[in-house]
Amino acid sequence: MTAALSDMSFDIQPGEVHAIVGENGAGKSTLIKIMTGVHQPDSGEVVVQGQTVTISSTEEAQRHGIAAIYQEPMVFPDLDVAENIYISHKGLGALMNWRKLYADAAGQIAKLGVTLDVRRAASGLTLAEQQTVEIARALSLNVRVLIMDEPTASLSAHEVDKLMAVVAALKAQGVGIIYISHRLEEIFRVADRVTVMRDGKHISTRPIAEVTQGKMVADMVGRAIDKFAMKTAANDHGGEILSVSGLARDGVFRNVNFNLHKGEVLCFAGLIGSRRTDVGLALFGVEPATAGEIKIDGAPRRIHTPQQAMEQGIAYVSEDRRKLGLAMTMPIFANASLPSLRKFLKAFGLIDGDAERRMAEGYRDQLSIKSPDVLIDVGKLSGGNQQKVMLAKWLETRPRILVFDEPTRGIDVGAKTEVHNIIRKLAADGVAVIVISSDLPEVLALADRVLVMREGQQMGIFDIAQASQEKIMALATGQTEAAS
Amino acid sequence: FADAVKAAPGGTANLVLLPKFLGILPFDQANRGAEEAHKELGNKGTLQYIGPTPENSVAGQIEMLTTATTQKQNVVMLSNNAGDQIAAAAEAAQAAGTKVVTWDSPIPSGKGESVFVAQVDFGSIGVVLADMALSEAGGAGEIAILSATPDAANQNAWIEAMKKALSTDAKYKDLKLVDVVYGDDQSEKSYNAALALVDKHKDLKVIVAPTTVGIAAASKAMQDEKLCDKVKISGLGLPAEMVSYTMNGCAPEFALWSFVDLGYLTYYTSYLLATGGIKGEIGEEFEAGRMGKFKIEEDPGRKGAKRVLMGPFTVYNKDNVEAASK
Amino acid sequence: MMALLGRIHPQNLRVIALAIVLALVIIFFSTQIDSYLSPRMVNRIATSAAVILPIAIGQALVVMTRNVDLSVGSLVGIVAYLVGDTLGHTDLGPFLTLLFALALGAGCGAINGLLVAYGRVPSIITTLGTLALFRTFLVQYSDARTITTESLPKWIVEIPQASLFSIGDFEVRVMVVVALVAAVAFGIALAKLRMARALYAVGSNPDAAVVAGINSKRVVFTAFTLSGMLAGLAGLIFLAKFGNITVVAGLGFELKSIAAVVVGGVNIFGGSGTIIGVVLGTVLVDTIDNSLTRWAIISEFWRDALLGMLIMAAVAADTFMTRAFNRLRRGGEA
Amino acid sequence: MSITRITAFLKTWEGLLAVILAVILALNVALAPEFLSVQNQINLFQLSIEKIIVALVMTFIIISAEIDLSVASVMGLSACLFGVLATGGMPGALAILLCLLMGAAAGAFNAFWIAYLRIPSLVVTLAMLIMFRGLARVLLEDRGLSNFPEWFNALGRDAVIGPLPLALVVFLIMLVILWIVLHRTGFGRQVFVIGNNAEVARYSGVRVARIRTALFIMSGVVAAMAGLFYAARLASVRGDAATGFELDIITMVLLGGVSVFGGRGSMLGVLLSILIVLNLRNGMSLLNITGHIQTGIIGLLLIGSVLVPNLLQDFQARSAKQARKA
Ligand SMILES: Nc1ncnc2c1ncn2[C@@H]1O[C@H](COP(=O)(O)OP(=O)(O)OP(=O)(O)O)[C@@H](O)[C@H]1O
Ligand SMILES: Nc1ncnc2c1ncn2[C@@H]1O[C@H](COP(=O)(O)OP(=O)(O)OP(=O)(O)O)[C@@H](O)[C@H]1O
Ligand SMILES: [Mg+2]
Ligand SMILES: [Mg+2]
Repeated sequence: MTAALSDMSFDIQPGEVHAIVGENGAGKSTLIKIMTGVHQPDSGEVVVQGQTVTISSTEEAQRHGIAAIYQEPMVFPDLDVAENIYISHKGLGALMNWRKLYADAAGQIAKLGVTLDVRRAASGLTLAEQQTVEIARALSLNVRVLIMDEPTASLSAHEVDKLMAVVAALKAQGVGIIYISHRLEEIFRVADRVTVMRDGKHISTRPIAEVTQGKMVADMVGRAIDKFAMKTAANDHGGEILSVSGLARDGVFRNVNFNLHKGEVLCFAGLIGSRRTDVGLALFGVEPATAGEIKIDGAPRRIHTPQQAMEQGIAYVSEDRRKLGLAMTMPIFANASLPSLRKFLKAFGLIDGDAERRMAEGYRDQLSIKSPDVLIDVGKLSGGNQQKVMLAKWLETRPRILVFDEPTRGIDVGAKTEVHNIIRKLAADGVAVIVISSDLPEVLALADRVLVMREGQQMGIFDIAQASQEKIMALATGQTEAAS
Repeated sequence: FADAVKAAPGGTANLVLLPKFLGILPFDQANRGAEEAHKELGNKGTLQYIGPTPENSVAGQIEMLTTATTQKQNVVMLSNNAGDQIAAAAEAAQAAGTKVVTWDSPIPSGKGESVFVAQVDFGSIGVVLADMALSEAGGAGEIAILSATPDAANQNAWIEAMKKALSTDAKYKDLKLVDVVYGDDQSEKSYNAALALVDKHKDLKVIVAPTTVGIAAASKAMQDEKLCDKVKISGLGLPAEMVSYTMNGCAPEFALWSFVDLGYLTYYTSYLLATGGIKGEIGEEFEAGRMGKFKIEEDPGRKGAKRVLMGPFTVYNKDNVEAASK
Repeated sequence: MMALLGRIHPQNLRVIALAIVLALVIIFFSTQIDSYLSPRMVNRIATSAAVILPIAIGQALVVMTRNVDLSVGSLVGIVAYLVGDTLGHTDLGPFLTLLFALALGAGCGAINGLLVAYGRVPSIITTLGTLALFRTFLVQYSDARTITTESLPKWIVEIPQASLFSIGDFEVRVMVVVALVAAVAFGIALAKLRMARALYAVGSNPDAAVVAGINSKRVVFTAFTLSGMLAGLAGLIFLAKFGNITVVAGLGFELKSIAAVVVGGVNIFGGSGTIIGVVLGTVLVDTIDNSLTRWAIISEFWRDALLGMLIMAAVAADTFMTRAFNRLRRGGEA
Repeated sequence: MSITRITAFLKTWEGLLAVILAVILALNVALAPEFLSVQNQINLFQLSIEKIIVALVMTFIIISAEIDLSVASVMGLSACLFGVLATGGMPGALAILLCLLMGAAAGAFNAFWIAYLRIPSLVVTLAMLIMFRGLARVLLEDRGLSNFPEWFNALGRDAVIGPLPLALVVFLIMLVILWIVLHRTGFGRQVFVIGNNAEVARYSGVRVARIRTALFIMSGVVAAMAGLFYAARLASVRGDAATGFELDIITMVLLGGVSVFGGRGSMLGVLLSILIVLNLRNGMSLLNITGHIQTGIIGLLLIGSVLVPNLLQDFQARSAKQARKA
């Protein structure tokens, strides 16, 4: 067994934002988990204000003023938002003061510029909303060191702006912040110093002024990578494959209209909670639409279950890999073959294990999933590598229409380029692709056309040639009225 | 009884005493009786007291009888809780040379059973239960039965006998049996069942509980709900458990036999069978130590089955219960 | 209606649904059984529910943490027997006896808690094991002796008849009050104590509880200890109520308490549930049971079949009602 | 197998079970002379045959993160139904068919609430445990039935292949088939995924409700079949047939390393656990260790087999850390 993390040292000053970057599986999250007492280090020490401390539990970390926002949101589905925010607080008295709790929680949420009912049970929250709750929880703790592990992975530009403001405010208060992100432009916005990690080791620590994006990436991957290109004109594409008219689900979204051609990439842009995911779920039959029509190859289709969607050649890559995407305690190969299991069956429903394994190994090499073999449980992979397994699983179904919901959430720059290349290649091969993304550069890099949603409503749909970051944001935030 | 067989001490017989389950007093008393006889006879073989847990009684008894057969034990003394479900195992035991002597509760069909050592005559216990009900009801009124489980073979036989007595003898004509319910030999269920009987039958005068758990629970229920003036309890009970209810009038009369004696007699019967003193045939007579002479006869309740009748039993009331409870 | 529903916490929607189901059951049986709506019937159900209620509350605490306690039946047996045995030699008086029973139960519960929380043995395995082990200990210890009413001090035997006060025919029994006090105490504690929220948190998402700095082990340990303590209370009530205690005392209470808890709307996968729900669940199951035994037109042999059907119907009814309420509520929100 | 692979195996759950089994077998051979006899080996399985047949299916159910508490009641109901039909004059084959259909219907009824209405299986099957047992009671009331057709009783008693009785043959066949189905087929894979995360399965196009339904119907049918084996083996039934078997069955499956939270487990583990429980019980019975001591020892084994490795692991981790510090 190789160590996930070895010989890693770095420090954090009060009022400093120290960014940590590295490829998927570089050991960033592991480092965080050690610092906050979730895992125990085999060797090494943590020094807080000159004192060596042992941190054997999160509780202890909190006592030393260290709190973290983890990469995978950790909320309590049965508790409401306010309780989720204040669950870790100590010394609030033995009795609950519900009124004060709700008021304080509402205050914390407001600071982040989000509207969220603090009395709502967390079970109904979207991933982005859960992330918001996590951030509010950590911020409310009055910590000296705040660790943020990809806090913006599922946020859109608007919420990211708010978060940056909060980070700036904390910095001013003298809080030291460790900031992990794969979105390099954010690093340049907030960080004072940057530490690069690779394969669980410390590579470099430099003041932000001394690094360039190229240098950083080179340190991360050990080679240079092109910045991803902006798309300026739509691809040529084939005939119409999907046409959606008047699609709606009661109380969730309404009147969604678009069509999609072979080889075309259509991006859904919008703020969190704009119900893009729900449109995806309707297309995939998980939460069927209640009105409107879906036509495939010109013929109306009833899509009420995922099986029906899959029969039509539709695949949906979920945004929530933990809850909806992967069986965490099953090996890579079993996850990869799941939707297309039928392909690997021999007589009597027996699984052809060799073929299955070969397929999984193929994807491991093609998508460079960091794992010695495909027998490892996906739960043991780093977040980004899990994302790749999820891609593999749906690519194997050879879909005609592929819906990606936040396909690069938590993926490092190198891998992001790879995923984008895969998407482009799929399109070039004639697959019709829908990408739901909160990452505007990504939208601009991939889309042939962009569909913008706001609060369950389609605000507009237009060609990439007419798109710009400003125009999309204006529609998404409602500063411009619906165009169509 | 002139030619009654006397047991020859010092023989070798491996015996197993298998009660319905372990952990409660009556069966332990039976074991004491068996041990007494074991010592008395100077048996060079062994006496094992084994049994299942209450939750696993049926399957456990079958398993233990089968295991005893494997061990080539000479006799298994069984207080059967499995009804005819144990018959196949008992027949297999007999075929392999392990005799099965039942006591307390027989195998209903008599299959696989060498002989049943009956604590009392099942017919006459029905009469005694009816008599006690008659006197407690003051000659007339509604009575109900609170039994153990619907499957308890001995209870069912007694209830049957009681019903027969009620319908045949004219002196019971004013007694009306209105209900038979089950408390599954659990305090809680019996307690609730007794109260339900009282609520359901407004004119109920007596609850007859032919089970030691049931009678105690029912008495306590009447006492707790201050119903002792209205409804009396009778049936089969242990003096130690019933003394306060008898003294305060909630359960003026109940009956029971000695489990120590039952164990003692069962041991003698089994020892004689194992050592060849008797063959287990109808008409054979034998002497069972301090308890005197007994005879194997046809069981009147079960066609083709044989029994040794112990008898008699004691009816307990204010006069004798205190002494017996010590 | 919708506005009203909107303000009610989802957990309480479940309680309302349950109350409606209970009311329906009562209305139905009142048309079937003479003088059903009487103080006597209330007393009957209350005194019979008083034994199981403390166990059900303890079970609920454990289930909320995503565990289960199958050993409660054996615990009731141990406490009833050992307390009875002790009282046979030395009369401790009511207060000390209560303390003794609670401590004994809590001690046994703590063994479960240690094994589950610190030994990392899944609760179902632990308590399946201790279900057998506690009973084994009792059988070995008791040596087949029975605790008899005779050997007990008078005050304890008379507890079941004791009323705190009575309004006409309607007596408020001490035993019922004790069980209700436990319910109210735990109900308030769960709603008001900050510590209690950790119970829900641990059951709701054990992984998140770890990173949120909750000492999950201590929480689970505490839940089992409290469950043991409440089983101890039930053991004392059991002793007082039945007087004659054999080693089979409390057999089968584990499934009964789980039935009361799940009918009472406690999520079997942890994280949610209320004590008032548990009280209603216990009362509902007991009402159905006690009503069936008094229903003249059904035979003794149909009772269990109907009991199973009615429990299923009750669970289904209140599940659907809760779901419908929740839909209305969300509809109202949008 | 190389040494490293053997040590790797010994570190797994199945490895631990294999060691425990080896120890028990060695003790049995050393201490109980009758242990190795063919008849004892057959009895060992035969006495629990219904439980171990149902345990095979319960493995699937628990791996899919559900539970079926109603199996023992379905067994009982099936046995009673057969009794009523067969003694009522229906041809045996038809009666058997009807019992199996009843099992399928019972499973489908469970599945309806569980798979389609999403009421937790623990709740549903707990209610059904009570209801199906009640229906058995309705059928037989306080009667016991025997006098089944002789060929039927023979099925439960006589050897069909070598010394093996039918039920044991069926068990072995089912073991092989279900082993393959669980670990080698698409169906088995889907069962694991559902147990791991049913939502992931649904989002991957697995027909979750259908598979759950299939599992519960399978459980119902196999439980009904086991009930028939029970009736045949004992040549008799009563309303309490197979009561309480569910906990024994679940114990075997859990000891086999199947996770109560679903998604994890193996047929090898369950088979080893079955062998452990049966041999342990048999060995103790042969040594006359019965009743609560027996269940207590199994309880200890259950806890200890998880606890001891955990403690060792903690100890290792701690001493490794100290070693590094020093
Ligand atoms: N639970 C686990 N068990 C074993 N190995 C693990 C576990 N979690 C992570 N690892 C391994 O530790 C290494 C570091 O993972 P970590 O999650 O820290 O990466 P990361 O830098 O946060 O990556 P990402 O950017 O994808 O989140 C990876 O090789 C991963 O496979
Ligand atoms: N108010 C809500 N109550 C319950 N569930 C919700 C609510 N809002 C969203 N969800 C659920 O969360 C998931 C994602 O929702 P949605 O489509 O609103 O997000 P989105 O537009 O994709 O934005 P993002 O994914 O960035 O948050 C869906 O399954 C949806 O049903
Ligand atoms: Mg990470
Ligand atoms: Mg989304």
